[in-house]
Amino acid sequence: MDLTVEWGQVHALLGENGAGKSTLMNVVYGLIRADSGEMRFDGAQVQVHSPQDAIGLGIGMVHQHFMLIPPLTVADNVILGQETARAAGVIDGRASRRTVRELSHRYGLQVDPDARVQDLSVGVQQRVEILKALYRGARLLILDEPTSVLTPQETEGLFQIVRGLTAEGSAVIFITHKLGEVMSVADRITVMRRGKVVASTTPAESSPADLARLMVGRPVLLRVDKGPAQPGLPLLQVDELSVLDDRRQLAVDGLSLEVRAGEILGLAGVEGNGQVELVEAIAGLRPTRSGRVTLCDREVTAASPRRRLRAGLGHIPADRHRMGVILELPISDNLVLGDFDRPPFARGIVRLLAQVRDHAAQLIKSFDVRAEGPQQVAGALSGGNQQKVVVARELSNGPRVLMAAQPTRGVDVGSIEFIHRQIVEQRDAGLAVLLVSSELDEVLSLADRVAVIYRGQIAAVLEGDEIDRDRIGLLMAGAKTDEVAATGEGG
Amino acid sequence: MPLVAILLGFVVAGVAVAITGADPIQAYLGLFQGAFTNKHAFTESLIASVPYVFLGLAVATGFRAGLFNIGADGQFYLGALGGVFVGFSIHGLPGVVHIPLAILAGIACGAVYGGLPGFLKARFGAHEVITTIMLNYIAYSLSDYLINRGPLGDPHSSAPKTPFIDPSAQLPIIFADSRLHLGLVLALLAVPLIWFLIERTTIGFRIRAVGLNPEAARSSGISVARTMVLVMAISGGLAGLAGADEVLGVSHFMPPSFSIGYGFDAIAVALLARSNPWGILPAAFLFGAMRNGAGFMQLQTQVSADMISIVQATVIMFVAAPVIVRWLLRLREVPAESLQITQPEGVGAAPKT
Amino acid sequence: MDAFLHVLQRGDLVNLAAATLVASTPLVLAALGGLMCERSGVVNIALEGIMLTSAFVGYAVAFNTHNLTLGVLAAVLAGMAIAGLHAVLSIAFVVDQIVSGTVINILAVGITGVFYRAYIQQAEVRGPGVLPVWKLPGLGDIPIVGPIFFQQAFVTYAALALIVVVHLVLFRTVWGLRTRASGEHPRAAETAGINVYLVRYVNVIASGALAGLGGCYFSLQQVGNFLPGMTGGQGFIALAAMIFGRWTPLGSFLASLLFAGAGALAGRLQIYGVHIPYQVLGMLPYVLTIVVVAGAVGRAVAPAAVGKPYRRS
Amino acid sequence: GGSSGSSTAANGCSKTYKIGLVTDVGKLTDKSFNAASWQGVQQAASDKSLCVTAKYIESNQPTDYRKNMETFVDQSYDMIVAVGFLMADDTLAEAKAHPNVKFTIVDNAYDAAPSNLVGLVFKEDQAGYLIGALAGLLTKTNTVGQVLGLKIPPVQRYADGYLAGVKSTNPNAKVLTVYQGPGDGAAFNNPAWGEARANDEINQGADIVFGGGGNTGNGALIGALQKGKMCIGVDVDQYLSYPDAAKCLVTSAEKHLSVAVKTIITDAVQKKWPAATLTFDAKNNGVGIAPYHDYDSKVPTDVKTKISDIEKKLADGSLQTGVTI
Ligand SMILES: Nc1ncnc2c1ncn2[C@@H]1O[C@H](COP(=O)(O)OP(=O)(O)OP(=O)(O)O)[C@@H](O)[C@H]1O
Ligand SMILES: Nc1ncnc2c1ncn2[C@@H]1O[C@H](COP(=O)(O)OP(=O)(O)OP(=O)(O)O)[C@@H](O)[C@H]1O
Ligand SMILES: [Mg+2]
Ligand SMILES: [Mg+2]
Repeated sequence: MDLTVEWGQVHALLGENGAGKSTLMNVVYGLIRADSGEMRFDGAQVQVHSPQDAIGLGIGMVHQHFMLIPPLTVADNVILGQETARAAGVIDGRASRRTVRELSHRYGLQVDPDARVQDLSVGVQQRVEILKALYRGARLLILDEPTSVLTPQETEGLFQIVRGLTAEGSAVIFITHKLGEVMSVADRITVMRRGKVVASTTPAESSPADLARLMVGRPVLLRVDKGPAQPGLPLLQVDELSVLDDRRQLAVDGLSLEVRAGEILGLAGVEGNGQVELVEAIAGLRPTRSGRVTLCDREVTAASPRRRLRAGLGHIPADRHRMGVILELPISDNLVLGDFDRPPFARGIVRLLAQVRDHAAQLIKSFDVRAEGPQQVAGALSGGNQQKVVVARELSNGPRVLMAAQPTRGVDVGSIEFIHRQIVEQRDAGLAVLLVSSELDEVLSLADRVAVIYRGQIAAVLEGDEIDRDRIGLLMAGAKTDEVAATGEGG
Repeated sequence: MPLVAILLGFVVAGVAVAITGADPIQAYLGLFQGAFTNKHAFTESLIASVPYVFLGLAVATGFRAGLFNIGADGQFYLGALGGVFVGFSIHGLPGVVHIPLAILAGIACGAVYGGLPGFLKARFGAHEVITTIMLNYIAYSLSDYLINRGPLGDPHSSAPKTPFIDPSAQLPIIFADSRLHLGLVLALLAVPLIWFLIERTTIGFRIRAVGLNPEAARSSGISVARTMVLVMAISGGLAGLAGADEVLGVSHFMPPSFSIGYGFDAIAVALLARSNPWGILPAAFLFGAMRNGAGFMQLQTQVSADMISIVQATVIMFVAAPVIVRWLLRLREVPAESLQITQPEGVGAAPKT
Repeated sequence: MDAFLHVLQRGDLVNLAAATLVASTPLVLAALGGLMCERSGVVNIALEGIMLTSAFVGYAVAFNTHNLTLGVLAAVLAGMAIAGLHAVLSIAFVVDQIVSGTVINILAVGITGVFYRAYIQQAEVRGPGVLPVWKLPGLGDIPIVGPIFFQQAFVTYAALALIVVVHLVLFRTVWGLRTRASGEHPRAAETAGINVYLVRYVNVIASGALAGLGGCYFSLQQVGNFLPGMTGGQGFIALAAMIFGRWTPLGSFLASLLFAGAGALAGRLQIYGVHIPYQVLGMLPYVLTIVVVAGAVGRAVAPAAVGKPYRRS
Repeated sequence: GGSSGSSTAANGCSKTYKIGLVTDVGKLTDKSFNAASWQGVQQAASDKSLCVTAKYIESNQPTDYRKNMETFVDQSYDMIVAVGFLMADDTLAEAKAHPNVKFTIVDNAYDAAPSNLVGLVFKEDQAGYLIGALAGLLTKTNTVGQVLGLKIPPVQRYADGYLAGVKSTNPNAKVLTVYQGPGDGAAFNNPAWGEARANDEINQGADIVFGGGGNTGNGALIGALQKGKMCIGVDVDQYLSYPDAAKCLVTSAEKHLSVAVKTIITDAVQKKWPAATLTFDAKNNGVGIAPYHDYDSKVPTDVKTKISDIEKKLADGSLQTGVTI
C-alpha cells in the first residue's frame, strides 16, 4: 500500500477495526519491521529499524494505548530516552523540569512536570504524550485514535494544538473512527480496508456517509433509528451514594439516580468525574461509603458482584482488556463468564462443554462476531469483535438492567452501528439501560434522558427538548444548572 | 521434543562429570541400572515418583491460578503429621476405615496449612511467596517440636520420632516382594482427577479465570478471594497427601528431617510438566527414577548424587525453551516463542484481589 | 516479656544490633540484586542459586590462591556469569522467568555439589581463612554506633555502601530511570528509544554481581569454608525481604534487618535461658514476618511488567 | 538415592569381605560422625590383613534408608554399617529381614535385637564432662558457652556432660547453651548460624566456646577464633581435622567413632561378632579428650593434672557424670 503525507497538513487515516492503521504507523515508527516496500522522508529513502531511527528523523507517535509509565512523573516520562544528565549519569532534574515547562508553555499544553502520570486524567496524559513527541523534535506527529478518550472540549483543544503544529509546517497523521472530526480537522483523508488503501480524498470531496461506506464496504446508518421510549417502573435506583476512589478521595459524592424499564439513561460527563467509581460501585466491584443501590426492588448495596448478576444486572465494562474479556480463553468460555456454573452450562460442578460451544456458535452468529469459531481465543479478535463478545455475553445473561460503560470506545463505525442497535432493541424489550459515555454523540443519539455527572454529583438530568449538545457540554464543564438554563433560553 | 531435551540434559551433565575426571558413560550406566534393571530398582523408582506426582500437582494447581506455592514442603510436613497421628493414635479400626481416615487427615492438615497463605493473600494482600516460605520454616520447627519428645513423640524412644503407625493404617503393598504400595494407585488416580477438576469443572474454570485475568473474573461475578483460598487449599491438600502417603506407605513413622527440599523439587516437576496434570506423570517419574538410580550410580562410579541436579536443571531448561534446542541443533530459524508456564505473571507481581 | 527485659537489662542491645547487621548482610545484598533485576522487569528467584555458586567459586579460588581478595572478586564474577545465564534464558530465549530461575537454583546445587566433592571435600588442609574485621579508625570507637556499624568485615561494609549506591542509581540516574521504565512498561520504554533488552541484560547481570558478593559472605566472611547448601534458603528470604521492602533499597534493608534481627533474637533468647521450647523460639522470625506482612504493611506493588517476557514486534 | 564411594581391598585376598556404609541425611560432608564412621571403614579397608572392600551410599531423605541398605544386600554385601541413631528402626527391620547379613549401627543401642545386629554407643557425656571440667578451670570470666547441633541424644549427652563438668570444677560458673533449631538452616550444617551464636555467647561474657554439632559447631569455633577466645572441638581431634580453627582450639571432646567402626568390622571379619551392644567409654578409650597441641604450654600443669585425674576416675568408674540419656 502507498501513503504520502505532506508537510503542513493533517492527514486522516480511516478504516474499520483491524484494517491495519496502527500496524502501518508502527512500521513508520520503527516498532514493526515491514516485510517489503520502502519509505521516503523529505524525499530521501530511509531505513527505520527502531524507534530511535524514527525519533532521529523527527517522527513522533502518540499511541492508541498510551506509552506512558504510570508511576513516573510527567518530566521523567517526557525526557525518558533523551535525558539530560550531569556527571556519572545523574539526571539533572531541574533542567528537565524546566524544559518540560517551557515546552508546555510554548505549545499551550498545560501540565505539572512533577505530577505522577498515574494521577492524571486521560486528557492530560495525552498532552504528556504529545509533549514527549515534541521534546524529541518531532516534525511528523502520528496520533493514533487520540480523541477516543477525550471530551468535546478536550478534543477541541487538541485540534487547536494540531492546527498550531501544521501552521508551523509540521505534518500530522491522525487516525480516528470519528467521521465528524475527520471532516473538521483533516486536510487529506486516506481510507484503509484489510491492509489496503481503498480511497484517498479530502473533506471537501466527500461526506461522512461516503467515508463510512468506504471503510466498511457497505452503506452504514450513521444515525440511530429509534422510537420514543416507553418507560416503566424504576429498575435501578441509586440513593445518596458515596464512593471513594483508589486514592481514597471521595469520587462519588451523595449521588442519586434512577433508571426505568424501557428507557436509556445516558450519563454524560468528562472522564474522571466519578463515572468509573459509580459504575464499579453499582456492579459491586468497589465498596460504597454510604448510600443505597437498589436493583429490581432488591437492595444490593453490599451484595457481591455475583448476587447482582443474578439479580438481573448486565455490565459492559469500560476497559475490555482489563475487565471485559479473558484474552487467553476461547470465545466460548468468554461468552459464559457469568453463567459457567449454572445450567445449562454445568451440572453440579461439571461443565457441559458441548452446551457452552453451541451457545457460543449461536451468539457468534447472532452478534456477527468475526471469528474462526467458538474455540478461537478472544485475544486473537480485533478490538471491535472483542467488544461484541462482551455485549453478546451481557445481553444473553437475560439482564433486566444493562449498565454499558463506553460500549463503543475504539470501535469502528460498522460495529458501532451494530452495538447501538442492540442497545436500542434491549430498551424496546423492556430493559433499563444506564449508558455511561464520555462520547457526547453517543449519548445524544441513544439516550432518552441525560444525566450529567460533575465532580461525583449529578449536575442535571435533562429530558426531551432539554437535551442539547451545548447545554450538556457546559454542564460537563461544571456550569451551574441555572446558568445553563439562562444560556439555553438566550441562545 | 522432550526426549531430545532429556538427551541434551544428559549430555550437558555428562560434560560436567567428565570435567571432574569421572566417566559419564559409566555413571549413566549405573544410573540406569539403579533406576531400572537392578533387583527392586523399578519398583523403587515408582515409589520415589509417587510424592513427586502429588507435589507436582500441588504446585501446578497453584500456578494455574497465578499463585506461586513455594510452601509445598511445609504442607508436606503437615500432611505427614496428620497422617501419622491418625495412624498411631487410633487403634482397632479395619484398614478400609483407618487408611482413608489417615489420608484424609493428611489432606486436611495440608489444606489448612496451604489455605492459610491463600487467606492471608485474599484478606490482607500478603504475598504468597513470602508467607509460604515463612510457613515452611514454621512447619520444620513445629514438627520438630511435636515429634522431638513432644506431644507426638514416641514415649518409648529417646530418638526424635513418632511411634509406628498401626498395621491397619499402613498402605498395602501392591506388588509382591517390594515396597511398592497403594500410593502409586492414588497418584495415578490423582492425575486424571486434577486434570478433570481444572479443565472440566466449574471450580477449575474459576481457578483458570482468576489466574488469567483476576479483574475480568471478578467483574463477571467470580470471587477472586474465595478462589485464592480454595486453590491454595487444594494445592496444600495435595502436598499434604504426599506427606501422608510417605508416612503411611513408606516410613510408617515420622522421623526428623522428613523432607529434604521436596517442595522445591516439586516446583521443578510442575515446571517440567508445564503445569499440565498429565505432564506431571512423566516429569515425576523422571525425578523419581533419577533420584532412585543415583545411589547405585555412585556406588559404582563415585560420582556425586548432585550430578542428577545438573541433569534435572538442563532438562527443565531445554523443555521450557524448545527454541534453544532447535537453535543448538540448527533446526532452521524459528520465531522465539514464549511459554508462560507460571501464568499469568511471576513471583513478585502485585497481588490482585 | 521477661526475655525482652533480659535484653534491656544486660545492655545487650548494641551487640544484638551488631549481630543483626552482620546476619542481614547476605540478605541485603541479594535483595538489592533482586530488586535491580525485578525493577527492570525480570523476576529473579535464582538469588539462592547465585549465592550458592558464588560462595563456592569464591571459596575455591581463595582456597587455591590463598588470596581472599581474589576470592571475593571471583565470587562476584561467578555471580555475574550465572546471572548471565538467567539473562540469556529469560531475555533472549524468552523462557518463563520463574523456570529460568528454578533451573539456576537446581543447577547451582548440582555444580557446587559435584565440584565440591571432586576437588575440595577431601582436602583437609588449612583453608584461606576469613575476611578480617576492619575497625574503622575513629568511627569504630564511637559508642553504640561504632560497634554496630564500624567494626565489620568487607562484605558488610560493601552491603551498607551499596544500599546507598543502588538507591541513587535507581532513583537519580539515567540508568535507573530507564531501568524502572523497562520494568513498568517495556513497550513504552522502547518507543522512547530505549533498548529494553540491553537494560534488562545489564540489570540481571548486575543482580548477579550483588548476589554473588552476598554469596561470598557465607564462605569467605563468615565461615572460611564452603559446604554444600550453605546458603540455606537465604536467597528466598532475600526475595521475601525485597518484596516486603517494596522493591526499594531502603525498604529491603529494613526488611532484611527484621528477618536477621528476629533470628538473632531467637538464638539469644535461648542463650539467656528463657524457658520456651527452642523450636518455638525458632519460629519467631517467621511468625513475626507473616504478622508484619499481613498486618501493617498491606499490599506491595510490583513493577508492572515484572515476570513478563518482552519481545520486540 | 545418594552418593557413594569406595575403598578397595588389597590384592591377594582369596575372599573379600564386602562392607557397605549408609549415611543418614547428614551425608559424608558433615566432617563429623558420618565422615568419621566412614573413616573407620576406610581404615579397616586399608588393613590388608582384613581383606575388606567398602562402599558407601549417602541418603537424601529418611525414606531412603531402607532402600539404600537393600541396595547393598542385593549386591551380596556381607556387612552393613548404618550411621546415626535416626536409622535405628529401619536398620532393625533390615536386620530381621536379612539374617545372613551383619548389621551395625552407630549411636544406637537396642533393648532386643537379632544376633546379626549390633549397636555402637558412646558415653559422650564423659567426653563432655572432661572438656567441661577443663573449661571450668580455664575460664577467667566465669562464663563458658556451648553451641550445639540439633537436640538429639548424642548431642545432648555432650551438652549435659559439659554442664556437669563445668559445675564440678567451678560451681559458680555460668554455662550458656544454644541448640540449633530445625528452622535454623541445614541441620548440623549451618556454620554461619553457629558463628553468630558463638558471638552472642561471647558477648554474654563467655571466654570459652564448645562447638558441638558438625559444621554448625565448626562455625562456633570460627566465631571464637575471630573474637580471640578459646574454643573446644568435638568428635575428633579438630586440630587435625579442622586446621582453620587451630589457633583457638584448646582441645576436642573425642568420640572415637572410627575406632569403634573399625573394631566391629574387625570382629566381624575375624568371626568374633559380639553378642550385644558395644559401649565405648573412657574405660575402653572409646571417648576422651584430645591433645592440647598449641595450648599445651598455656594450660597450667595443675589443670592438666586435674583433668587426667578425672579421666582416670571416669575410666575406673569411680566418677559418674550424672547424665542419664
Ligand atoms: N505482528 C503481527 N502479527 C500478526 N498479526 C498482527 C500483527 N500486528 C497486528 N496484527 C493484526 O493485524 C490487524 C490489524 O491491526 P491494527 O492494529 O493495525 O488495526 P487498526 O486498523 O489499528 O484497528 P483499530 O481501528 O481497531 O485500531 C489486527 O487484527 C491485529 O491483531
Ligand atoms: N492490553 C492488551 N493486552 C493484550 N492484548 C492486547 C492488548 N491490547 C490490544 N491487544 C491485542 O491487539 C489486537 C488488536 O489490537 P488493536 O489495537 O487493534 O485493538 P483495538 O481494536 O484498537 O481495540 P482498543 O482500541 O479498544 O484497544 C487484539 O488481538 C488484542 O487482543
Ligand atoms: Mg489501531
Ligand atoms: Mg482501536
